[in-house]
Amino acid sequence: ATPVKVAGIHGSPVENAWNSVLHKALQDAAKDGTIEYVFSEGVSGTDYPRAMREYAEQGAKLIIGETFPVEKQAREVAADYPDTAFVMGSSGKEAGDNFGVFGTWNFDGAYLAGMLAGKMTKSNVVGSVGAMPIPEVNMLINAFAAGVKAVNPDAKHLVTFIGTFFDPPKAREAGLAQIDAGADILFGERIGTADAAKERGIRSVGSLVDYTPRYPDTVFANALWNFRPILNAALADVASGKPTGRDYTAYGLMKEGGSDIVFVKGIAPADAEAAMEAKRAEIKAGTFDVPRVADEPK
Amino acid sequence: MRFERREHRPLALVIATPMLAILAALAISGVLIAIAGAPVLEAYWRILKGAFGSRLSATETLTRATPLMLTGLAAAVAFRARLWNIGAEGQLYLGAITVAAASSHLLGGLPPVVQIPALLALGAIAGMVLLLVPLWLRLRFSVDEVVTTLLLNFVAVLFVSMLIDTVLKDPAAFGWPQSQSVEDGAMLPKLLSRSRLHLGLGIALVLAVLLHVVQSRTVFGLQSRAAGLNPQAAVFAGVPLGRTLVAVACISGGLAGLAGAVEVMGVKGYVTTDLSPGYGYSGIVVAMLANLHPLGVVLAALFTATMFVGADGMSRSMGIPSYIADLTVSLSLLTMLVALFFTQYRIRR
Amino acid sequence: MAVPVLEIVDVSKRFGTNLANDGISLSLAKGEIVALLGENGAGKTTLMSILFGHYVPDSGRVLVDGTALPPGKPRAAIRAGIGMVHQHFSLAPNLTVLENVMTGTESLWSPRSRRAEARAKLADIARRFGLGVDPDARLGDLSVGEQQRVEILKALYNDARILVLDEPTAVLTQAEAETLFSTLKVMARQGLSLIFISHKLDEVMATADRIVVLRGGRHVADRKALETSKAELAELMVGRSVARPVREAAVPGETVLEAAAVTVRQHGVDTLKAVDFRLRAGEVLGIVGVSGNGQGVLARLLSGTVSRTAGDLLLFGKPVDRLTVADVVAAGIGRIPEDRNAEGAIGEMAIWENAILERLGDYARYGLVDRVGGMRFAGDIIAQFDVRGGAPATRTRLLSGGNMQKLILGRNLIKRPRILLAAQPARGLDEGAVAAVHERILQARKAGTAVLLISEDLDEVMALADRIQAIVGGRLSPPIQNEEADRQRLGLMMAGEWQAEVTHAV
Amino acid sequence: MTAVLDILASAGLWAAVLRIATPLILGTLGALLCERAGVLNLGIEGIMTFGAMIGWLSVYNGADLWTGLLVAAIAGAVFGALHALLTVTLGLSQHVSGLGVTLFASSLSYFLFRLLVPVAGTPPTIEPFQSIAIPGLSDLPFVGPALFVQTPPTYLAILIALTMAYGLFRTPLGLAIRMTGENPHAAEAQGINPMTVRYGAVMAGSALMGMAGAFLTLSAFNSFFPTMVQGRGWICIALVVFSSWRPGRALLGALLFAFFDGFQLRLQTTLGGTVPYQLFLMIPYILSIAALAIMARRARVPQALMQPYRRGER
Ligand SMILES: Nc1ncnc2c1ncn2[C@@H]1O[C@H](COP(=O)(O)OP(=O)(O)OP(=O)(O)O)[C@@H](O)[C@H]1O
Ligand SMILES: Nc1ncnc2c1ncn2[C@@H]1O[C@H](COP(=O)(O)OP(=O)(O)OP(=O)(O)O)[C@@H](O)[C@H]1O
Ligand SMILES: [Mg+2]
Ligand SMILES: [Mg+2]
Repeated sequence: ATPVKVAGIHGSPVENAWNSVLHKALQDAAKDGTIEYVFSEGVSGTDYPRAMREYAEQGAKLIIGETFPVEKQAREVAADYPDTAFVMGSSGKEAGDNFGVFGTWNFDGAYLAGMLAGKMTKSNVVGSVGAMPIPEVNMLINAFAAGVKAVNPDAKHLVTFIGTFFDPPKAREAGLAQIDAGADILFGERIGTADAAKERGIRSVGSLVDYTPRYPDTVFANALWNFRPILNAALADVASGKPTGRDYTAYGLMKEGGSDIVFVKGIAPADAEAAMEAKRAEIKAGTFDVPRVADEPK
Repeated sequence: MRFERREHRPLALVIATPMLAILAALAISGVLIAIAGAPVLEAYWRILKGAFGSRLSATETLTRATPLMLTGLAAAVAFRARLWNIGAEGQLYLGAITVAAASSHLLGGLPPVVQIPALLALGAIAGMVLLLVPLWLRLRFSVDEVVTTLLLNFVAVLFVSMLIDTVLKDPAAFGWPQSQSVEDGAMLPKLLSRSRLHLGLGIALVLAVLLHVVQSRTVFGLQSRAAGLNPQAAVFAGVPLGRTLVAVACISGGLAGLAGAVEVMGVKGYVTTDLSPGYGYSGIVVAMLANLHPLGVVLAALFTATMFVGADGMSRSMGIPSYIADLTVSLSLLTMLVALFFTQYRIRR
Repeated sequence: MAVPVLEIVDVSKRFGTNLANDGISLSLAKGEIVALLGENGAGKTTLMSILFGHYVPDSGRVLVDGTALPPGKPRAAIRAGIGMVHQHFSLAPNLTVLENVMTGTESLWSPRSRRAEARAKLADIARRFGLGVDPDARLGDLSVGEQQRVEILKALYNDARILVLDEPTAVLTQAEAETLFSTLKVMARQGLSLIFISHKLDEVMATADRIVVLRGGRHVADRKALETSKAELAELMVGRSVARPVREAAVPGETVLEAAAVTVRQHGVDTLKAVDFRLRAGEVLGIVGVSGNGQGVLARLLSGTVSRTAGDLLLFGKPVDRLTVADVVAAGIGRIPEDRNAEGAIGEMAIWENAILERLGDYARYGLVDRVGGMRFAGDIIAQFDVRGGAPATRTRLLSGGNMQKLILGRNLIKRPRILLAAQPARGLDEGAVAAVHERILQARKAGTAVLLISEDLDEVMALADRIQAIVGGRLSPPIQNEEADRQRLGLMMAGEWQAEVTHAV
Repeated sequence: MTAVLDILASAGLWAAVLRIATPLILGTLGALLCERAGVLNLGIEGIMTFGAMIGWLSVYNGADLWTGLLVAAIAGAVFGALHALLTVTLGLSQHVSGLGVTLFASSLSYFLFRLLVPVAGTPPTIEPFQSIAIPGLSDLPFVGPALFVQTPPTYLAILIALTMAYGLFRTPLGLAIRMTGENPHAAEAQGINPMTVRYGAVMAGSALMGMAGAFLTLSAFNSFFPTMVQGRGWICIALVVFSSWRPGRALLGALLFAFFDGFQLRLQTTLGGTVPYQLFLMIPYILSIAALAIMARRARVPQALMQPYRRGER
């Protein structure tokens, strides 16, 4: 079959972990020959609707991106281009037949990583560094904390928000501050956190992408998120002519294969790994649901 | 080598130099485009197409020019009176957040004919207030306003960021820091369906003409220019200096605040901290390109928007890094500055 | 004559269409004092700027001790021993005296400023030439006279052998000027060569050995001071004979302006203290005083830009409340400000705009400016007051100082004011322009205008004023008649001596 | 309360303060040098971005870290020359030119980065500067770990601050620079070429800005990330004002601001986000405005700041 024309519109540079997940999935699909991929990055809120319209007019069949800052306008655009499917990272609801949404639900992996961390901490203090207290970040950090607490109810969990999405040096400073406050395992929702852990010779957990190659002796576990299942679901709908105006979030769940934990074996105590693997199986089997708490972690 | 001020500017020169500047900017961008591995001539063609080649691109260019006209006018009117307002960005944000707050709390439910003008006025007033602070510092303590207005931009954006994180946070936004929305009824009417073009463009154009008349024909225009050129002599001639500067600040801050109001009510509907991709700063650029002339501001804003929207569209259609758009705009600015210089000066050995 | 230390050979310089220097040659011998004379705009400052390397001449050369200086290099000029005291001081108010003097005197790449040595050298020079000043004072805190001294010290510190002073006395009081010239003579005796520019023929005659006259950018005359006269010099400068007008006797009319115990307090300081005066129609009342004694405040008070703290003002017999500029203009008071560039006119605006700026009430309707009327008004001023070098739409900056002053005079006099307030009306003007300004003031007096003349120039006041009061420390002396005034008596009054008389009398 | 005291008494806070302050110190000194010569350089944000990019890119392509820092400095100086060309030679308005340089330098950084570096999941890394414990001093109790275990650029920044304080006030060159910023005509009358001085100061100052940016990618982090300068340049502009144009106070100002930031991050771990972090971020701006209001009366602002100097123009 001829590849489907897909456009990616990234509000941030594609180095940003979240965008890089989308970008990589799209690039892989292009390499497979499944799609033809074009993209724009660093598109500001003001320009975002235009980029959507331009790609729609250029004949893209599916447009992938994020509409957090432009929810309202994005739906107007979708309504104007009923023949194009829009599947967007969004906090809002799907709209019409062609505006689908997805959230970033990689908290299952964070919970499992928390289970490892809870057993590994010597100081009994762990920390999380996040961008801002938005639901998806909150859910992730809360899940990590829940995982820690599940195996080690006495452990203390510190949280710091750096107030911005793109300031790795600041995330690093936040991580160092937590280490100074006693933390010996850091969950890095933001890039830069692991650098603090690395500098002080402690362990850390990554999110969204696999940070272990980047910090081999530091990052021992990652709450991965894989965009391919969502993309595939959307592509299937486009191919079969079904409406894409629906919520694709669930495809990112662990039990759907959309997210997982990757970890370096032998770092955590063997029993902790075993307990974690057991829980992982439960989640995959659908017999255990990681609590979804979107409130700001304290 | 020395530069000598021209007393007379030949018309041909006034027309030719900006053209040369645009060509120079395009030539340099062309080099970068070539480095990126794309055919340069086609890229130029795509820039043109990206800015005006379709109904979409033309309306987008005009939509992007709208806030630039307002912030450009804000800078032009202030600079003419030598009030160095580089705080339009902050004033824009304050105007924007005021509109969002007022529509969702104060004026919500009022009919559009009442609410829209009231919101626009409130946005303008918010901008004014933010500029009156540095003006007061200047008049009272002789604090130079370039730095204060610049710094207040960051205070204003942080303030807005704090508000949309706390009291004005939209509970429906799932925790994203964003303000409550302006009521649908209070949005500015669209000028064309299936586009973002809104009444704000009309407002900006009318204000540009109005400002031109005020500056070139009225007593206030003459007095504000005098106040800018030589405050001491202006006072000697009976120009009420404080009052004139306050009026200038009100107009300038008001226009910048209005730019924020119009962006919210015409395009976005609510406020986030990325509401403006630096419209306040670009306004300064626009004003300089226009040589501080209100009607020139309209053209300069169109030019800037054309360059940006065109180059942005080109980057998408040719698959080169989208940062080329800002790059082209900045190059046009720099070359245009040099060009304007040479319309005013000539070289002597 | 001895070997010249300095030769300027055939120097030309053009600004746009304006040939500011046209083949000028000039030489200076060791120990000689040469005065450079010429109308406003004759090219004096330009020539000196070329000498000092500020400007690059279009053609011609400057030789020091027979060696040509590279053009456009102030550094080379300084090295060759040329020191320059500029018409507008070039000092930094935020730096100390020592820093101002030391700037640029050491190798820029030296790792340390030798302050102690510099301080000692400065003290030595100050002692040798009698130019005392505190080396650690912030320059901006010094008086104008002290700043002038710093300028000279700066030049001497650079081991200048040739000192150029561009209108050094324009901002000095008579007494300060006299001190300066005696210092200059001491310098000449010690072997320095001097060129100074001045419009004041008396000081030129008293100080210079030789006088060079420029006119329209050309060298027109070179005279030994002993072999010429003020009248000849004036004629050489202007190209025709000029004579200052003579005041005719007249009978003054009724009192138009009266101040009774007027006090002005600014920033906690009484800058005017209970001053009294009366001004009558058809007379000139002169106020003399050393600058800084409150004449500025007095002028500003009557111009409407400063308001009084206590006392009464009667205008045409009626008490007035706070005076604004608009009131003052409406009441028919013409004002000539002391600094024409800072207050009198806005250089970047057109002549017509400057002409009507203070009477926008008359040249505006519904808030719109009456451009046509304004242009006509400016045209009338240009025609009647012989303003040269500009049309109504010309930028005012392009006028020479004298012509700008004529514009300001015209703007005020063309409407026949009932009162004219003239602060230092002839400051910095050439002899021809001075005569013209004086002429206009006397004409106004004859027409019944009451003139309040504020000036530091005793000759000017004695030539124009019917009655004279002195201002000292914010107080006004009682008036004396012109006939009773001579330099000595005025000098005593300006030193505050009348107060002593009063206390003796009591 | 005890939580606050604990934070203040931790050496970690003070070590963080120095780290956070380093780019601010370098950037502030750079802006200060330009302004002392009479040129406002709003190009700083862009120049820092470019410095961050090019310094990192050099090291990524095999240069050593010091060479990377040097390349960033040179690149900064080149943008400084551009700013000087526009504002000194042509005498164009300094704030407009500065904003133009910022826009140009940052978009050029992003563009070149995108062209020259392959897109991977996360940006590629380099091996950044490592902390060096100063022998002897770092063993001191509390002070040692607080102040003497830093990466070399931090020591360098402090050294530059002290050198500049000395240089501006105790050397002939410093006097020439200050005179140029106060009254270029006077400088010229003393045989100093104000144009040259301004070029030199703007280029040297911009070189420091480039280094400030490079610190972010060569020491504070190990990758370049578009937009990572995050307004640090503007804070430097504020700090120059706050410092009343004195290098020593600039150092203190940068440390003070870094203190607020480091303190805020630590307070969050104990108290949670009870105080909006924006309040902390506003502090340097508001303090600078207040400092200006207090200082302006005393007119310590370089008097020729933002005034073009054109030879032979009236
Ligand atoms: N930088 C300049 N640009 C343009 N014109 C100039 C410049 N400097 C001087 N001129 C013109 O050159 C002529 C000579 O000016 P100059 O300053 O030398 O006169 P001057 O003899 O010193 O007069 P004054 O007695 O008023 O000081 C004038 O017409 C003046 O307007
Ligand atoms: N703001 C002020 N604070 C304190 N003293 C002041 C202030 N302004 C003026 N003075 C003092 O008041 C006196 C009169 O000042 P004024 O400005 O009127 O002098 P002036 O006669 O106009 O001098 P000049 O002729 O030099 O302009 C001076 O002694 C001056 O130092
Ligand atoms: Mg002169
Ligand atoms: Mg005065």
